[in-house]
Amino acid sequence: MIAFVIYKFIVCVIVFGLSLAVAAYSTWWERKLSALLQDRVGPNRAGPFGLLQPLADGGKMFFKEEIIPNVSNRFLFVLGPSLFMLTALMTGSVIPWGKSFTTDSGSTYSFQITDINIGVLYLFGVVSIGVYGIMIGGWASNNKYALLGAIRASSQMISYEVAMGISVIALIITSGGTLSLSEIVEQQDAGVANIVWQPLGFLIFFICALAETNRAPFDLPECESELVGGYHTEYSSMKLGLFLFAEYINMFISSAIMAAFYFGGYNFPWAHEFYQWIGLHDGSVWISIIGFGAFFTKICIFISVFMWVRWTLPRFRYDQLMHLGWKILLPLSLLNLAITVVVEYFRGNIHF
Amino acid sequence: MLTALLIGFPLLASLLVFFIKGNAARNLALGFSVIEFILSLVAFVMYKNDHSCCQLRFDHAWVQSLGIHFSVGLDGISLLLVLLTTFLVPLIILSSYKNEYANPSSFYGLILLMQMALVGVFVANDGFLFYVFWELALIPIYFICLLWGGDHRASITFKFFIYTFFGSLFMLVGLIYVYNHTNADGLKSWAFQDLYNAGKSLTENQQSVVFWLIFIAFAVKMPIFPFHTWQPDTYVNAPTQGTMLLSGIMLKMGTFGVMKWLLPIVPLGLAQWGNTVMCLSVIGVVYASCIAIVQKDYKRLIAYSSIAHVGLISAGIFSATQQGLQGAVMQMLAHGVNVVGLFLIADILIRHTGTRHLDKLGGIRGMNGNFAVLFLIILLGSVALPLTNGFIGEFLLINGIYQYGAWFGAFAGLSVILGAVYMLRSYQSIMLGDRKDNNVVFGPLASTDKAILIIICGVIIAFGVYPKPLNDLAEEGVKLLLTNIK
Amino acid sequence: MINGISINYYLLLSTVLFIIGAIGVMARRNSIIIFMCIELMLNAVNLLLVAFSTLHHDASGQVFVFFIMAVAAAEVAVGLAILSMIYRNVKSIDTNLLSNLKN
Amino acid sequence: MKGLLIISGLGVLAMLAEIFKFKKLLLPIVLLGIVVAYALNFMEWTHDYSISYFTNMIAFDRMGIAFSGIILATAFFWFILANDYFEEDSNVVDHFALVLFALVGALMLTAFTNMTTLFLGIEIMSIPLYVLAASQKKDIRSNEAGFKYLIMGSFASGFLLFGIALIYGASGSFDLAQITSYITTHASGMPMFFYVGVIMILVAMCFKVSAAPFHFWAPDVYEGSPTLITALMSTVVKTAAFAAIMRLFLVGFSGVSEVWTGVLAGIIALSLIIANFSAAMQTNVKRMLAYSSISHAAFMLMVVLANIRNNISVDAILYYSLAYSIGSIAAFGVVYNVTKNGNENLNAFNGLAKRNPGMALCMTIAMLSLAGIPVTSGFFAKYFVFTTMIGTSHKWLLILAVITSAVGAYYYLKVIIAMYFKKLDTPEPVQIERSNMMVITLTSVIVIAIGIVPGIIAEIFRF
Amino acid sequence: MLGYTITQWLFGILSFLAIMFALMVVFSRNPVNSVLYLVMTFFCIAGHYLLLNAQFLAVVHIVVYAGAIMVLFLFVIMLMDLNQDSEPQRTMVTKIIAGVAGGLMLFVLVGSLKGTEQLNLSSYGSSQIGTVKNLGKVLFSEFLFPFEIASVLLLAAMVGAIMIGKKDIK
Amino acid sequence: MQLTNRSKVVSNKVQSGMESMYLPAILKGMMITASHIFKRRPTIRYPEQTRKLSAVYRGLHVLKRDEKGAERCTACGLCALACPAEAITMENAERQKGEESLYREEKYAKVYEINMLRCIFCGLCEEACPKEAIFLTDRIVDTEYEREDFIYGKDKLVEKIDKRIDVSKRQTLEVAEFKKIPGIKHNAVWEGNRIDRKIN
Repeated sequence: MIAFVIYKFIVCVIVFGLSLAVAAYSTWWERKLSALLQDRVGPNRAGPFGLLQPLADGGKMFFKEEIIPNVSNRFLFVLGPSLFMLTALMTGSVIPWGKSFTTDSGSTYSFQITDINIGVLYLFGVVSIGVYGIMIGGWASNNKYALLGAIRASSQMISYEVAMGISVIALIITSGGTLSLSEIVEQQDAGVANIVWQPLGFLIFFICALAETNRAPFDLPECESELVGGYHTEYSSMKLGLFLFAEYINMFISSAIMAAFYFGGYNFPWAHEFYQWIGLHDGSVWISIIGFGAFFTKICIFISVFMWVRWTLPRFRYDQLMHLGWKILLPLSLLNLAITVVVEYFRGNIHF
Repeated sequence: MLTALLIGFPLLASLLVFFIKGNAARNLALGFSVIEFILSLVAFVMYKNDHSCCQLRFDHAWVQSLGIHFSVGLDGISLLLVLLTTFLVPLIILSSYKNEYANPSSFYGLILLMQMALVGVFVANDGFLFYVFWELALIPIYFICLLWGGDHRASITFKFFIYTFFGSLFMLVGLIYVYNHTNADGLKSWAFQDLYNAGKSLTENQQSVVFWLIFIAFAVKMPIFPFHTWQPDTYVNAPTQGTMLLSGIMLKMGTFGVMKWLLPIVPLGLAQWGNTVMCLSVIGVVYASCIAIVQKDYKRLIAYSSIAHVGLISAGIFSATQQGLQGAVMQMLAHGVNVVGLFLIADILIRHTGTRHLDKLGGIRGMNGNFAVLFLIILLGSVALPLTNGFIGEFLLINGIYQYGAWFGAFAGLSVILGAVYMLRSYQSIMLGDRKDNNVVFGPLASTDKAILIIICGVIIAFGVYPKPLNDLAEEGVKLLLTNIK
Repeated sequence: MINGISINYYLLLSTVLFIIGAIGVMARRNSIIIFMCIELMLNAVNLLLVAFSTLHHDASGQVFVFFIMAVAAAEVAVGLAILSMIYRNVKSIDTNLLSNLKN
Repeated sequence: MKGLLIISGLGVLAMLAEIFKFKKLLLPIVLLGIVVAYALNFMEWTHDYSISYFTNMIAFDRMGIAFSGIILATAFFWFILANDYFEEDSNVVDHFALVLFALVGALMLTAFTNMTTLFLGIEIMSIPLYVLAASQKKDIRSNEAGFKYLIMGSFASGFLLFGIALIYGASGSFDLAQITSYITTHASGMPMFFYVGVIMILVAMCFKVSAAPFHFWAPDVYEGSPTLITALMSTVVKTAAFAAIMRLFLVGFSGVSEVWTGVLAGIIALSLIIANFSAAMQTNVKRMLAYSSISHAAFMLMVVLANIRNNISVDAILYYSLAYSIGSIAAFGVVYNVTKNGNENLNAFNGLAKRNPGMALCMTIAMLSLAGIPVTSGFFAKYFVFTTMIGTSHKWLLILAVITSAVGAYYYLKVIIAMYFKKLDTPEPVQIERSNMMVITLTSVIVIAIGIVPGIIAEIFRF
Repeated sequence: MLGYTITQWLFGILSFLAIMFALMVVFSRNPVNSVLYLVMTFFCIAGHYLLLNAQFLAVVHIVVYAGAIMVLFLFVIMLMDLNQDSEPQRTMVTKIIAGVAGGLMLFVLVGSLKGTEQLNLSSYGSSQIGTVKNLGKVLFSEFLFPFEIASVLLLAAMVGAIMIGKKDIK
Repeated sequence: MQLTNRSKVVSNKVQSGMESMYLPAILKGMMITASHIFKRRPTIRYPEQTRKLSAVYRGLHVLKRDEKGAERCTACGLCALACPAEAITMENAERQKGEESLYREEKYAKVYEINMLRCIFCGLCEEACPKEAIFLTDRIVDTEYEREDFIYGKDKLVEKIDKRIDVSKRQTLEVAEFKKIPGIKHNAVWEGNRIDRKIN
């Protein structure tokens, strides 16, 4: 029992630490990748290849002067970024990071903070609360740009949640009707990854994920040409840092979810053959770690794709954004759902 | 079938009249009403005065499941009242020939509709049907008063309507209450016999409640003393024909209702409350007479006299004696005829002189002797001089009331004296004395007016001298009624 | 999980919440807050239904809650649309200003 | 049931009209659809007493079908009446769809057998009406009416739900039949909160039919809403709500009548007094009709109060609904056309008899019917109610009803007086569409016709 | 702890918080604060759902109420810029009446609970009713008709909201 | 009227199904950006690497001394006049006895300041100078923290006596010859809006 608690505690710490670290290094990679895509060099002064840049940025954030607008609601002003960060971190808790392993004493540990049977819903729940951080922050700033940014952010997030949810329903049907993330990943172990059955669903999910994380080309909430800094115009110092950080954490988590949902999570092609080849038996902790490595690689690829998209595509106009969300993605996702039902019926996975 | 025809014919006639334009309407209406009178005479002839109820019956189920029937028939009393109605309506229509009414087709149509409803009230043998006709009678008169009435017609007609409607809703409740206790072969029934039986089966307390529920409607309609306040104003403000209808016939609806739909249903209620009602009636008689004495407006005077008369009639009815009831019936007929005459006179006065104010009138006898004679006959009829039609009724009434209670009789007798006082005083003031400035010329009467007055005077004298046919009918009807009450 | 708690406590709790909501509806002027108080009332009902559902070991109570949620969402959508329309017209949503209809 | 499905289908179809450009055809299609729904509804009449659908969620028994019939008939007339109303509005399609959806809810209320369907029915009926009440976007009064209606409606829903929850808590089921059997089997040992639940449902339903003291929203809403929507509210909605109350209290909670009759009697008494006396003081016609509808609600509630479930009582409420609905349609049809210029005061009717004698006559008939004067159908409606009530222990209510009816006659007659006796300086005839005139005439004729032969309703809806 | 089980502690704390926040919703001057308190209340209620073994409902509750409905509220408040506490207060009388009415209702309702026998909730046998699978089964068998007809409700609400929300082109 | 032939006619043609899906276009765009990863970076990592400057690079100014070490500038003000950015100010003074070795002629610039924030390094001052006193060099203006520090006085502009700056590359023969032409104000031959440099 105690061991279990300690283990869970450690996993928690690792996941949160990982989230933060990945977020931090995402900023570095963002800059590096954007430089690469634009024939530049990118950060290269702090440490080799500029690897210490995130630390420097963080330090700078901490030591910047903290400015809280006079007429704003102080409490809410502080609450906004904290909430945003909190919800961003909370999403990580249901993601299965690796195969569960068995110790010699026979007890099984999973590479996951908690495996609740309605993990998908949990994700949606937490994501839907995430809006509050932005809205409260934007509103409490008492700045019209911030307010407009916040309103844009929230309406955008709410709009795209719909299509996202429906595409996930299709996914759930494909993966045998479970809402548990670990089971969704597990059932891709034996067969093929869900992307094969859900290409359209993935596309929709991906686009929605971009919108949900306020990433380009859907970064209207913070589009500097119109709204100065968007919802965090009035923020400075570490509170601004929290917003930026949380955004990268969101990106990390949504990449992880995409990898888990559509690309088999910690599974990879011919994994079993590979494990046999190097002589690992089921339940070994190394399998978990290798799986985690595979998973992490996928995540990194997705993060890179996120960035790649950002530095390629121009920003949408607001009406185009809504048009895309409601008039294209929503019908498409419904279509996808319908197709999925038909396909799964013929595959024999669902019965009426 | 004939009885149903008596109802149906005026209805059809009125519908027809509604769509006739101009003065043809009134001629047509007159013609129809005369035909209706002839029809009723036919009924009178066909009626066998043999103490059997409900001759010339017509019965057809209306709402089967609720025991509502379209059931009509005649007994002595209703036949008399039907005759009165059909007799008066042509006269009333004729009396309007001198008045130009806007939209005449509606006016005469409504009068005929009114006739239909009144006949319906008198011949209905089904409680529900009775109530429907009772309410239905209200609508045409409401419109007649409202559309062609005097200056304050809107508010006064309103008062009239609300009063009577109010009362009749109570009656409905009372009747439904009794109806709920009926049992005709396991079903509920609205037939009056069933209602009588059901009413008698109620306990005394229940009967008193029902008594008051139903009585209020009739009391308002008649009107009896505390419920009378709508009446003088309405009489004064209604057009003359409306007033004639109201006083000549509608008033009888109330008294008739008491006879046919109250007394037989709740004999115990009568026993308990009869005294009270008698008191009220007698108070009404004296009170109205006293007020009539001081009236300056002739029409208003007649209105109060009408209250006094009806008080007497109701006292007679509630005495529940053969004489009292028979007198009431006779007096109803006489009063109906007389009061129409009186109102016509009021109308003639205003047409010729422009006023009804007693102080401003005088010396008309000198200008138009015929008129004075006719007026006098009618007036004497209404003060119940022997050999006029009023006498027999009033005599029987006072007799009946005296049988019920000597004091009541005494006060009722007082009414005769008081009646003579105000009537003669009005005659004196109008016909005798000096001429007043404003009525320099009182030309000859219009032929129609003259005709009506002559007819009325004829009737007054004829039935004063030879009341037997009517009296026989009334006697048999009342006997029948008394068997139901006991 | 819930062993040992009487249903009466849940009854009490949701009643209190319900009444707080009702008082809010009656006592506040701001339309939005009135609206929120109605939501609070509905949630009190939801809580009660779930408690009873657990008591009876019957899922239909929980299913009913779904319908309440759907209806609440629909009502809010319509209500806020009306509110924003009112706001467009009068630039205020105090129920006070909404007294063009005489009482 | 088929009727319900057809009406839902029509609602969806209406929404497609904009896209596929058959707006002009929409009204005929809807009318036809209603007729078909009507017919199909009555096809089920031949079946046994109750056919239930979807595991006892909804059952169109004869009572349900009869009430649906009234609702559909009223809706039919309403749609014809609304012809030009739809034409002048830019959101025609949405209006059609919303009204049809409201009808779906109303039909559900006539036939629910489960608390879920009751609740959903009420909401499906109400939500479109909230919108419709507020549909005059530029008119702040309309907006306000919509919002008030919404707030009060949701507030009432809260009570309804709390009641349902409590009853569920006691009986463990949402099914009406099971609740009824629970009442009979647990006659003595029911927890107290079950009764509270019943009372709360009663209160909520009284909110919905706007019985005093839960009526305060009604005049405002009726006044502010577009006239035709008010007509819809006071006919279809009322009828449906009464069908629901009837089923709930005469079928479901009949066994605990000792709990709710007292409360109901109080509500009725208050409604009668407040409604009639307030109505008498109104100068706005729509407001007056609102109060009048409250008093009619009280009358219909009396039948429920009598708590006698037999042919007579069902007939009574059925007949009352029909008479009231048809009469109201006639009245509102006239009011709608007369108040088109924006003047909703009583003086808008001045001299109508001169200007439009036909319309004045119809209005007269409608008013007489609402006042309950023979031989209009309103009279028989009242008569049936009295008959039902007289056998109960609440006779005092009857007396009150009689007194207040007389007051009622007063304000209905005010309209008639205005039409016939008040002068108008510029007597210009009110423009009225042929179709509107047709509806008004037809409904007036029906009012008279079913007044002359009231038995026909009982004969048609023989139970 | 003090003779209470953890469940009882949780229940107590959650209840206390729920009522506290609910009161704050009513008494808070600023609508935005009200919204946030209401969200907190919803979280407490969701906590109760978890206690009652209705996990699925708890999450749906959060998604629907906190995630959608309340965001909508916040949205509208922000759009209308109701930052100022400009709300005119109701008269004291109205407030008192509201309070008294509410108190009476509370009194009656609580009074009605008095006679009720103490029924203890137990998770035995109820742990599976709140699962998605079970709820889905019930929803799509017994409650199929309401489920289907709820689509009409949502459709109507959608049409209505759009009709009201959109600007007239005229 | 067509001014240039660079104008393009914008078409409003309806997109084909494939085009309206945008996906191929998006992928194409992404491929373009991705291809840039493998392109050579043009970045010069100053200060480790520096760019090669051309001989005529116009950098920081220098006030030259003559062969004997005396300042050439006589504060005639032509440079300030020529300066389009009005970056140059000066104050003259008369040479005192005993200062012959410091200043070449009787008048000299007591104060000579160039505001480097204003200067656009056009080199007109250099061209204007009749005394061969001011030249632009290939040195770069240092960064400073304060604005005042960018106003370079004589202390920074005049070349150090022991650290002479070679401006021979700028003093091309051509220029020198040009300036020696008598009778021509070498800096002010304006024709229209262009300086005619080609005398020969």
